[in-house]
Amino acid sequence: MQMVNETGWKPKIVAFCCNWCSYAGADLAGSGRLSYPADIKIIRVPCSCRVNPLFILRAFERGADGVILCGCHPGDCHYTSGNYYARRRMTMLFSMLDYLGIERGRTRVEWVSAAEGAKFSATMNDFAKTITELGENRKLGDLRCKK
Amino acid sequence: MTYQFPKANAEAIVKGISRAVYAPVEKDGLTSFERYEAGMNLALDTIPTDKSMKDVFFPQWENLMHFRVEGKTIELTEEERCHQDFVIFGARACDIQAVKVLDKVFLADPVDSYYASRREHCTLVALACDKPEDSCFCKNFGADPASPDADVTLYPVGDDYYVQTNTEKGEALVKEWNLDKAEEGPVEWLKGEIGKKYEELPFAHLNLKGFDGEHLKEKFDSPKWKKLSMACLGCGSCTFACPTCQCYDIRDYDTGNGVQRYRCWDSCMYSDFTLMAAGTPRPHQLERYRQRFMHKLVYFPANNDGMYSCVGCGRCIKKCPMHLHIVKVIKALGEEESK
Amino acid sequence: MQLMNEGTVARVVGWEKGEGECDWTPALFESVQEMDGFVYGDYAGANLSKYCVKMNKAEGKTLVVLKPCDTLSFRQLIHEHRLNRDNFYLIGAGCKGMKDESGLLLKCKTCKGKDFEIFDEIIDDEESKQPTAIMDRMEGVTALENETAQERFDFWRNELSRCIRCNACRNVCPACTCEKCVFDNPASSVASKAPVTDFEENVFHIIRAFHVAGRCTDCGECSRVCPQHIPLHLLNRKFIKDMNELYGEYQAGVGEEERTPMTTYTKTDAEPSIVRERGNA
Amino acid sequence: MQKIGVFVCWCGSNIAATVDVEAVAEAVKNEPGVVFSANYQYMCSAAGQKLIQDAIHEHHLTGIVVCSCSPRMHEATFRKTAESAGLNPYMVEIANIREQCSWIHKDKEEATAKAIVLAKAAISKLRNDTPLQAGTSAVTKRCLVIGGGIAGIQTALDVADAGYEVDIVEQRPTIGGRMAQLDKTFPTLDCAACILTPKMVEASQNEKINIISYAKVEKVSGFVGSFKATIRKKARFVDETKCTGCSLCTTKCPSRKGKNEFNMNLDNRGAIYIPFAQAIPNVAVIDPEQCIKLKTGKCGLCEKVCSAGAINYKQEDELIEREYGAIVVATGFKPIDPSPLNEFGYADNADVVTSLEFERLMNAAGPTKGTLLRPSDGKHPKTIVFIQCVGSRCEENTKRGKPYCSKICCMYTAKHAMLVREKYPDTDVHVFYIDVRTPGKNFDEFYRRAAEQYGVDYIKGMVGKVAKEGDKLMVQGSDLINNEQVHIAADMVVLATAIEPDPTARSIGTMLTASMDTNDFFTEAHPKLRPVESPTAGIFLSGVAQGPKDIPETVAQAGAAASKVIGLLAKDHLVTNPCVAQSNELMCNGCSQCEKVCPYGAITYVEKEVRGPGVREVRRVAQVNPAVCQGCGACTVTCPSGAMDLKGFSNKQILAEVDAICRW
Repeated sequence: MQMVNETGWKPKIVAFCCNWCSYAGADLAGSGRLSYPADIKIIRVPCSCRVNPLFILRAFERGADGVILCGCHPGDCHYTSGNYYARRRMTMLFSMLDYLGIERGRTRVEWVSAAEGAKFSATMNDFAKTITELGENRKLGDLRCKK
Repeated sequence: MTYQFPKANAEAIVKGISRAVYAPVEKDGLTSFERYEAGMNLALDTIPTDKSMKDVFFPQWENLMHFRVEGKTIELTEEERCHQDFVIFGARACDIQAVKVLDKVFLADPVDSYYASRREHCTLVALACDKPEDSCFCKNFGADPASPDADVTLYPVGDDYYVQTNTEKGEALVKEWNLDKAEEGPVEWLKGEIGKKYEELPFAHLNLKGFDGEHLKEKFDSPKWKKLSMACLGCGSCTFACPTCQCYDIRDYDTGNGVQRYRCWDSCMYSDFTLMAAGTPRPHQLERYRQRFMHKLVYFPANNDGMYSCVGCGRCIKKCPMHLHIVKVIKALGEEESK
Repeated sequence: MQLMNEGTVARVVGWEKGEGECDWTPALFESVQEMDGFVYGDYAGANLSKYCVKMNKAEGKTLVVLKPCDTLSFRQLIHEHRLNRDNFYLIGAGCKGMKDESGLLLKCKTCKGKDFEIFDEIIDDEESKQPTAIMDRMEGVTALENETAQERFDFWRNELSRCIRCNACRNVCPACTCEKCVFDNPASSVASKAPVTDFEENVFHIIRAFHVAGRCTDCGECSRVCPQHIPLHLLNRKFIKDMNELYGEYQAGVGEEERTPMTTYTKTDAEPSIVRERGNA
Repeated sequence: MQKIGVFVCWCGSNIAATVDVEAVAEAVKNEPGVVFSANYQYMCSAAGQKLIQDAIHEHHLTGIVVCSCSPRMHEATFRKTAESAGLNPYMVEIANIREQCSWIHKDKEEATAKAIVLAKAAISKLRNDTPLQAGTSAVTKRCLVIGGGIAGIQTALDVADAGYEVDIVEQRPTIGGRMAQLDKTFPTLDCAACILTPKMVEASQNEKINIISYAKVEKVSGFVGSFKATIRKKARFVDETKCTGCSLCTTKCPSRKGKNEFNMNLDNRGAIYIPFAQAIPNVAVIDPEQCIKLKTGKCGLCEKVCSAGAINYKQEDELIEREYGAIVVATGFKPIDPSPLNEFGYADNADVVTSLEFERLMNAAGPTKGTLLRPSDGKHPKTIVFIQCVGSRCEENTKRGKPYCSKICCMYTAKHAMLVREKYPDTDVHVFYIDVRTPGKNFDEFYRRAAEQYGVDYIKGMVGKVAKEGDKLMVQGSDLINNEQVHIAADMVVLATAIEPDPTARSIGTMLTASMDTNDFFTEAHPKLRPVESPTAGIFLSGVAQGPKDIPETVAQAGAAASKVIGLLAKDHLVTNPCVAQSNELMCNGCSQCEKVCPYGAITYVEKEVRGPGVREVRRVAQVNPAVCQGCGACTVTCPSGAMDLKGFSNKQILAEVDAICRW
């Protein structure tokens, strides 16, 4: 399944997933054959706290239309507290992007456990839908990267 | 030839020029030379503009070439040079003098073709400076604010601009404007007035004695640099405002599909300027600060028949957030000379 | 001066006059004779804390003159182990609000108060204890928050498009004391020297604000020194406002070294989705 | 430039049915660095692995990308494959084209396109990989057990039995814990002391076990295999080596105001006391809060009567520093204080008691010598009401109690009811319950015996109010089965109070950087597959510290924890995860931010001479202990200069993946 809007444009979405919960949740979604758009590509990180705001901005720079960060549920972090730091960092980053007038829907954080394959799939479908509705990222890309 | 048109017609004249025009415009309280488009706020009375005319010939960044990468193949495309005539309208004496400095660097062998193509296609319309700022001191460095050297020179007298053409290029441009011929008298009067005004400026007579190759070591070793440089932030404000600073860095930007090679202004005030594998040759701000002023006042004239690479535009006086500038340096080290 | 005579301090960092009336410059005084040029008054706007990082390595004690807001920066730098308290003799100088050629400085219009967070000696008078703030510190941020996203976008594009990447904001910032800034480090993959595109203008300022979040004392120097008049303080204050609202009131550079809002958490912190749920979209 | 080999797996038809594996192998051929690509039916099979190994040899590959199932499945396999072919095992990247591609997409073209992008991302990452070496660290062959209840004792005995030294640190003057306070145990009704005290003696006599009682762990540093603990042994004012435990001093002590903690404060004890007759160590202890000599300087009676000369009023706390390879948390539990739950009238009525108090009232060594007498007037109670789930299974956020089931209450209440009916058949016994939970061997049989054979009146419903009326306690509750309100005039009410972690658990958890849940129970490394290990390496969990459980479960878990400890201590060296943080000293500015976010205390700061191009000076810089770092990366984002990076997931590697995925 691929999200396509009327003009044939397809979104590009990066999902950062922590190794212990969300990446495993994505695997579980796979085992359960729970589909989500192919426009979403996953990057494995050890923990949500590994995700530097620079990675997210880089994705947008290179033409991503949405970035989602998934980690263990608060309290369940494999490293005890990583996702708590990630939560604050992302809240601040998203708030700043909003302040700069970037569409709010382009960034998201979701907590997905290793047992929540269905949630992973549903989350990705919903996020892809949001991004498709928002359309192309015009406010935060670097035009030099456009072919 | 001398012509005349009312100041009120200036905008119409700029709009009427069939070529691209770069002119000083004001936006959000800052003035700079921009490609003029209808609706822009012309700032022909500003001396000097916040950003200099240098930007037109030597922009803060420009693409040099593009490498397209497809698998293991690389395809190179060079950036086009400037190939269309354009006009700069409203250049000041200091900025014109600055271009002469830049020419020494960029037009010397090997010629910088990106710069040279712009110089070649430019017709320069200058404005005489009838209302200098206290920070102006261009006359110390060979610029003539009363009669700037350009294809066309405008002299503001009363409600009119008197126009003198100095070259064929200039004559050709002015012909398009269909102006009335005028007397030369008011122009001569204005030149005299400007001459008097500049005599009264606070920095009209700076002592430049000793700023030459012969006193190089003495200036270099002066203990005063420590105090002079102490407050320097190491930012690039002075460099980027300066109409003669010509250092640039060449960088590659990975676009994901290839590489965009571009050059951008660099600043000798930066800690990573001319950084090499073995470190930087100027590890402290003192040395970087000294470098900038030694270059303008000593090294450059020593290598260019006495031509200073300061033109006295006074932008560094206005722009330095810590109020450090070249006049302070000249005064501090000049004093030493007079002892 | 007496302290320098006695040998208690080896140098003084203060201000001296410039060529005009308003262009005072931070200055170094290394002898009693030089101290004739020392001035303090209406145009001593610069925050001298950042210079202390350099002075920290110098032999002997340095006497530094700090205004109330500057003492926050100094304290924060101690927290970050960039300064050794013992290397400095601090004069807390009373401040009636600093000026430049166009009047009261923006940072003084939103003055945070007249208390000295750290000092060895205070020199002030009654007048300098009077409040100088004439507007709410978060006024500008709130106004922007109340605009629509498109208006905010247009506002910031207009402001940030003026950036010439001179790095004055970074170099003056007492929270920016990295040995090597990521934007100067070719190995960081994000280094750049010129704001070639909108993106580069954005990323530099977003990341700079993010890196100083929780450590920025809101000294206002970034906006003061910007030659392009970009209201950079509005970025830092946005983070300050958010952190205050979401994680509890916090002022960097106060009290003992502790975790900043960005190096701590509570289990019940707001979710990032709060950004989607509040204010103007 | 690296020489990269790409291996695309079909996984039978799992991948190949949806992804054109040949097209993927073909598409990546021209990627910079790729010198070889192939596809095969099952890369993880012996033949598939051989294909990889042969290619490594033949093409002198410096790194490989395997496009296959999730790295969680076979990353370790392919690392071993690479290693056996002489490649660094960390020069292997997996592109997950099964779980995250072929299994979730149906359109072959679309899935193939995505697989190519995922492969390119893995190749991009690999181009930035560097060989990593796993380090080793030595193991100190000694175990610290925090808590000397049945959990701690059992773990200690099992570890000692394998030949390793064990120190038990117990905060109370004696080991034995909660079990020592119990009367009988369910479902066998054998006496708790009879089965516990032999174990206590065994522990005290075991040469490998060192009991440090009346002590607390004050500080722990280090990491798995080499922890260093500071233990504060509180002053007993009695020389442990001299005291014979004759208890003469305890009978002579004129101070009688000290509450007897062992009897749940139901009676008093002397200022010098031995908690109970079978205490281990069987040594008296002086309560400095009660001792007249220590408070006023007068008295000294105990010193006079002690023929062993063991009394030492000048004794001071002793600090013991020791190194351990493993630490077991067996900190146990306490019943909650039901006073805030007003409806049960616990705070106002002496005859409303908790179950643990009831245990002491039934116990032959208790304050009533085993005769059931009610605390207010010493009369035999004729009607007793037991109330279950007091403070357990409460709705969260109501602050009325714990959200969890305390697990043991159903069974011990049945036990109490049965014991009362057996000893005092003329007593009426009522039990209010929400549910009776009896999932254990012989548990349900036990409960049914209580209800059916012993005539215990089980009422399904909750008690709304307990109020004193004359010398009776009026219990008002609802009977949900008969749908009516019941009023019982009781002589005594017993509350099956919830249990909660010992109050010291939280600080111990923080000290050990071992994570805890919101109820202060220690969390497991994995709730199902690693239930006796903490996520913090080298920290193991034993008993109720991890969650409510009964005695046999506690003993089973204690043994399991011991086996994990033994498995660790049996090693001379530990291999450490090489994907750890690393600080670039040339860029570090010593700001300490990374240290603040490290959950493991792996980062320390040192003043050090750093050398680099044009740099040679002493700076304060961060250093990561690779044996302690677990590789989460929290520090890398906190570091503004990017001096801190994570091996295996470096900024460059992740950015390369981002770039490969987001090609505009």
